[in-house]
Amino acid sequence: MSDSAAIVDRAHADHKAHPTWKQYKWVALWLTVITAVEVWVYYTPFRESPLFAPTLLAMSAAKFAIVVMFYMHLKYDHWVFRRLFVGSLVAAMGILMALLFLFSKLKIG
Amino acid sequence: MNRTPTLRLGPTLMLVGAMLALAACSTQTYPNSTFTSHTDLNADINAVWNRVFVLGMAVFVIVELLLFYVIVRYRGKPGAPMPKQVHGNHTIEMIWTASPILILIPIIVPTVKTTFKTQAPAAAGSLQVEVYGHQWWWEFRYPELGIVTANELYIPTGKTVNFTLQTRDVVHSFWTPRLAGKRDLITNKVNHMWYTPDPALAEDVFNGFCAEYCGTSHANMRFRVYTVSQQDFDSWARHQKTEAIGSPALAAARVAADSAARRAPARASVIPAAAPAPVEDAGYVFPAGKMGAHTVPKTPMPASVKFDDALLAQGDAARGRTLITTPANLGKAGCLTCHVIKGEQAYVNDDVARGPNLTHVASRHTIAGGIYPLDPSHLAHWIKNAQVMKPGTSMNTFGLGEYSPLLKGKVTVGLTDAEIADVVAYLLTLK
Amino acid sequence: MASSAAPAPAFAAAPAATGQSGLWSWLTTVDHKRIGMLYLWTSLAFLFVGGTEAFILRLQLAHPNGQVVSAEVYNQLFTMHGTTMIFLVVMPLSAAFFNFLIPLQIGARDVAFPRLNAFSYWVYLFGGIFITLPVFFNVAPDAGWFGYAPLTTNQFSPGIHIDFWVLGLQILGVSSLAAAVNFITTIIHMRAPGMSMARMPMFTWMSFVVQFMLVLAFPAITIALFFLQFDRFFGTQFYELAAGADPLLWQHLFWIFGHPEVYILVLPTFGLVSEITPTFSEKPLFGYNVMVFSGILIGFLGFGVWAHHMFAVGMGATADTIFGIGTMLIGIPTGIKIFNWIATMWGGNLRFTVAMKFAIAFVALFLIGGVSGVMHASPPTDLQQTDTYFIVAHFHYVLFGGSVMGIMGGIYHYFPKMTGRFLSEKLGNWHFWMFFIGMNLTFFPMHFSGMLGMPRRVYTYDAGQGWDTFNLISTIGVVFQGIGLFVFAYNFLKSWKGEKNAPGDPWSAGTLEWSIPSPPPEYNFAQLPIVTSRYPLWDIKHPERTAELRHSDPDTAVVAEAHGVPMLEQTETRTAKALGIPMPFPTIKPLFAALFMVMLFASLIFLHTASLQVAVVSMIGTTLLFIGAVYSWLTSPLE
Amino acid sequence: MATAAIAESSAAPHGEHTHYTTTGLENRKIAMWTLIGSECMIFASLISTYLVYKGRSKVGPWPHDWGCKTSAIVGKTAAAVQAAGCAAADVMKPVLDIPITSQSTFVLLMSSLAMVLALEGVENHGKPGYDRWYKGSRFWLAMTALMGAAFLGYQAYEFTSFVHEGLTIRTNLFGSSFFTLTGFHGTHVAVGVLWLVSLLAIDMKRGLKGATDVLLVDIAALYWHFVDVVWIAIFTLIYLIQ
Repeated sequence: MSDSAAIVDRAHADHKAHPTWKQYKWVALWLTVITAVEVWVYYTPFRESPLFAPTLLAMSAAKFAIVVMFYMHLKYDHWVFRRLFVGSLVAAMGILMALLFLFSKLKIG
Repeated sequence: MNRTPTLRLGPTLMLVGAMLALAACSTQTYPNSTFTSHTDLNADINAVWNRVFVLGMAVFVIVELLLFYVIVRYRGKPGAPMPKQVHGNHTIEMIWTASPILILIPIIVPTVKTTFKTQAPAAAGSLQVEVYGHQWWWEFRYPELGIVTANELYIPTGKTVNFTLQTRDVVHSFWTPRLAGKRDLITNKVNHMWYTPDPALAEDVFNGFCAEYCGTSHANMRFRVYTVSQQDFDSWARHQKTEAIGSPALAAARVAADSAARRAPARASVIPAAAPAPVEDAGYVFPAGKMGAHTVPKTPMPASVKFDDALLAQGDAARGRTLITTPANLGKAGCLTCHVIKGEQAYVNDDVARGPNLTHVASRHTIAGGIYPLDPSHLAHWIKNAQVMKPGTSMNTFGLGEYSPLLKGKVTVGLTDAEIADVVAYLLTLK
Repeated sequence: MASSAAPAPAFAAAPAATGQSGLWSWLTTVDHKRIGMLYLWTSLAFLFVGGTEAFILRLQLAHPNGQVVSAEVYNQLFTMHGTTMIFLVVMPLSAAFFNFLIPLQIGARDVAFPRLNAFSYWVYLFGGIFITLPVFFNVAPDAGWFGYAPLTTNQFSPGIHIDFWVLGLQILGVSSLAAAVNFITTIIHMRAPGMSMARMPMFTWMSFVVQFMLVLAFPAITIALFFLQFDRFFGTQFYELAAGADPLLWQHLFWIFGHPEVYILVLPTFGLVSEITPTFSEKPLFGYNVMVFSGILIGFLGFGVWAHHMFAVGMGATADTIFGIGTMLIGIPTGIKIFNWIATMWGGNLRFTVAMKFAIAFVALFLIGGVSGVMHASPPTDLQQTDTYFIVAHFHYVLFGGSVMGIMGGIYHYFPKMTGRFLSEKLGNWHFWMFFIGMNLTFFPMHFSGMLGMPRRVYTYDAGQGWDTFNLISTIGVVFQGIGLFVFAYNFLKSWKGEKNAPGDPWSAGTLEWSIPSPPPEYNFAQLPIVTSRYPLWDIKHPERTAELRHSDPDTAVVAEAHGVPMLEQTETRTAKALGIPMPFPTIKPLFAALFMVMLFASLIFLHTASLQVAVVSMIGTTLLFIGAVYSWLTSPLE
Repeated sequence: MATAAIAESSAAPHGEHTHYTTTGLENRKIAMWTLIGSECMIFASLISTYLVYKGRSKVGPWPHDWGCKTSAIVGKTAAAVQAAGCAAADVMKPVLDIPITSQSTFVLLMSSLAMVLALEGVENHGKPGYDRWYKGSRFWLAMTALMGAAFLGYQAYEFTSFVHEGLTIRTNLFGSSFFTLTGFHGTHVAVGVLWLVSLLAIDMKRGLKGATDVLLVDIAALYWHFVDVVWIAIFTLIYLIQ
């Protein structure tokens, strides 16, 4: 059947340009550097610091976000995908935090 | 399809009638009612309940009436013009979005207060009681008093009791409807609950239940709570602490004496002697005459377990004791491999015992997780084939030639009926 | 077995809605309407299984110290009653409507993945048979529908009872998850021109929310079951008492699934009732936006309140309070919905068809469940209510008074659309009143027996506890329900073969599914409709009814320009082939893939009944078969 | 489910555009993202379990601490354990091997780079500059699969050495939750490798090109990257943070 080219075109217009080769390589470099820092920190006295875990979590979250945004194109792709993923991720993190709190692995305040 | 029968009132009236019936209820008719204030905890719970109930009923009545009004008022008439097409009304929608909050706040405030109040640590100086759940019976310990007992709990009125709740196997829930809400016994976890029984409760008895499904005989995991005066409690506790029998030598003498005066009515059954801790009398026991009808078990005995009660008259306690304490007999009468009788040879301690501590079993009113009364006949049936008397129980079938569901076959090494009568006679001396 | 055998003859006998007939056409169908019908038949068959289980339970409890069944049998029956009603009856009844209605309501020709859809159904059917069969051999699961660890471990549940439960739920989870992914894609992606989110019918909206709940809630139980499966078959320690395991882990993971599950069961019914009440009030749904929003809010809050099932486990006052308040807040969106349904009827011209009666009864009864729900949202009062018959009363008001009554309304409402035939209103009235009286007789007294101290899940209780009368009334109520069920079955079977006299729009409704013939042709819409408002059919037939709504928006304009045709009431009944509409080929492959997958799961049981070798050989064999079936499915053309 | 969703896909060249769609997106891509959302919950449940059970095992070996085979002694160093009364022969070392796992983490991260380059190769098939072997999809698909296989090799090595040190899935709560979590992830990697190999096979046979094939690789890529980000979380939460 004759299809609504207009709508399809509009949808495609929502796609921004994909990242390029160059960007992909920069992303890979960043991932490597962050991982290296993570492992390095593990072998320093900083490991005993109360800030160790938060720092590592922040680095891990950064890597997570970079891969999702650039390699999975979420930054560039249709909003439907963004919503599907971010919504689920928020729910999953919420459940994880709640469980840690309920089992006293995480204290409020 | 355009018929317009009116909705009938019948069911609604019926429900109202049922509610009125409940309003007229008494503890006599409803002996496990949760609507009581016998303890501070239940009084607190009921204060919240009353608030929730009144508001809930208000919502219920108003909305159902509204619905009913709409049904009657706007029932269709053939040929009626098309109703006004209303798609919504922001003001009205805002009102009924906001109004539930007004109903919830008066519920939330007492809820939060009571939740924190009732879960605060118990006051110092409370009576400590440890509750252990087992499939399917209850173990009660008084660590400060050195008492281990089962299925029947004594607590003094007017004194705060602090329960420490644990389980030896699966999840159970400790519930005495008339005294308090429930608290689960969670594997590898220690829970707490405390309350203070009203002083007016002296010499009363309450039914308790396991409220968390825990396997085959979940329904058969019951218990009794006796609320007694402090004085009676002390008397009871003093006796429960003792070995029922004293030293083995003394015990033999005592059992012999007991056998002679078998099944005499309750009396000073312990022979005064130079036991490590001399005992003057049997101590206080909740009087059988005061057991309300609802607390005396009426579970019918399975027809397949047959025992001639006449044999019980010939039971000999001394023989019974010899039977179960002779190591060579452990195969056919291995009571002590699962039960502790303080003063007798121990094969297990209370921490690993699979059955209740029997030191003062004869001072109890029920057996088998509170589903049968403690009397010679029930005891004999129970020993003969507990597997049939209580589905799934870990207590073996001991009657020779009986079919044991556990073994999936007949018992070939077991007790004859006469021997069972002897064991019963012995157990009944354990006041 | 009744459940699987019952539908077959009827399939063969009934002239199929899409012009094909014969058993083979049903086994190979990928048509969403026929799959919906398969779901309907199968879940109604399971309803009889679950109902029979309930009847035996009530016979046992009619009198104190009942002797009808043994403790072991009773425990199997109550476990299977819950499991059956939740996973094999109410969820698939909803799925029947998802399948049948969603594409019709959004103006699509099929779901996004027609063959995956068939796969979901067959997995459900085989999984349902797998978990139900043991009932007949006295080896059914017996640890309750939420199987609290460590009762379910090998230590406390030796034998294969629990194996069936663990594996059966995993299988059914696969079915639900596959279906949910399918419907999410369908709803996001396959709406007709002009069918914006803000114009979707309420049933589709509520279904949309439900699919997300399925996708996010099922993983928790999948993992919890996975641990149990490993414990039972491979000796891991997740729930082992001796290893220091914390059984609250199971409870939390289970209820992270279990509470959203309650809304998964009831939200589709909210949708159905929101379709029925406007139609028979001759008014549009009151407060559409708020209804959508409150549905989403219920779904969202539904994920944050699971621990209210666990107030007695000793989580501490802070957690109790948080979950208690959260639970009460769910009352707000639920209350909004109830008020909006009443407002929809307000000022209307109510036609009391059987469907409408069920819908009204739904509102009245669900309210009772809602009010008692708030009563145990408060942790202190819940300590007296949890695990008693009060809770049993509560959730039956929600799930029977709510879900089942609403779904029954849906069946009466949509039967003409599904089959082209009407269900008898006369028999329907009998059905309705038997259900209404019966369910109140059964479940209302349970409020009392619970508050008067009766714990749930007991196979027996002693005389003189003050519960005798209430229990007897409850049992009598079941007799009424049973009569109602048989009247319904008779009505259903008779009407299935009755006179084909239903027009496309028998009730003067406003949504798309009524704009096509009854039953719809295989391609649904000969011409894709262009949607101009929430009630496209009224736009055509009664423009005055939708005058208030916004009709123009960029979407409509663009689409109208591209297509140049308005939405029409369609009467086309020629075949897809004649019209040149590409339709997916029928295929047996999803059925085989489902069968082999279920057999793969079932092979694990050999670990407990046969030997390791047998299990491994069987698993490898079924895995190869499964891969073969999927490969063959993958490489065959869709249409 | 992943398989079933793709199932619809390989029916391939029947031209999606004969069907009307609301968004102009691809069914299979929406399904994949939905599935990834579901997987988030799966791994959240698994990781929660690991963290909840952390430190609750009754016997060793432990993830980060030294232990003793004959008693419940735990210590930060071997010396501490011995000082607490454990015979030297019974000392158990911490099982987690950070250097090895850092390497496997790096390999998996780089496989994601290879994956995007493979997708880029398919998208630009036949365009100038993309005809060279090191810019084509075959090379990068092969690299991705190879790195995935290498990761699995590392994991096999890790599991074997744990078993040698006395930690199996049945030993303690740590063993159960660790092996299940990482094993579950490893299974995802294995499925991914098989998927990539089958794409590679198609590529070798007829060449991956055109919109349909881009989609095919795109979906596989989404899955692969997701498996990668899950490992990013696991590496930090399980291996690095104590």
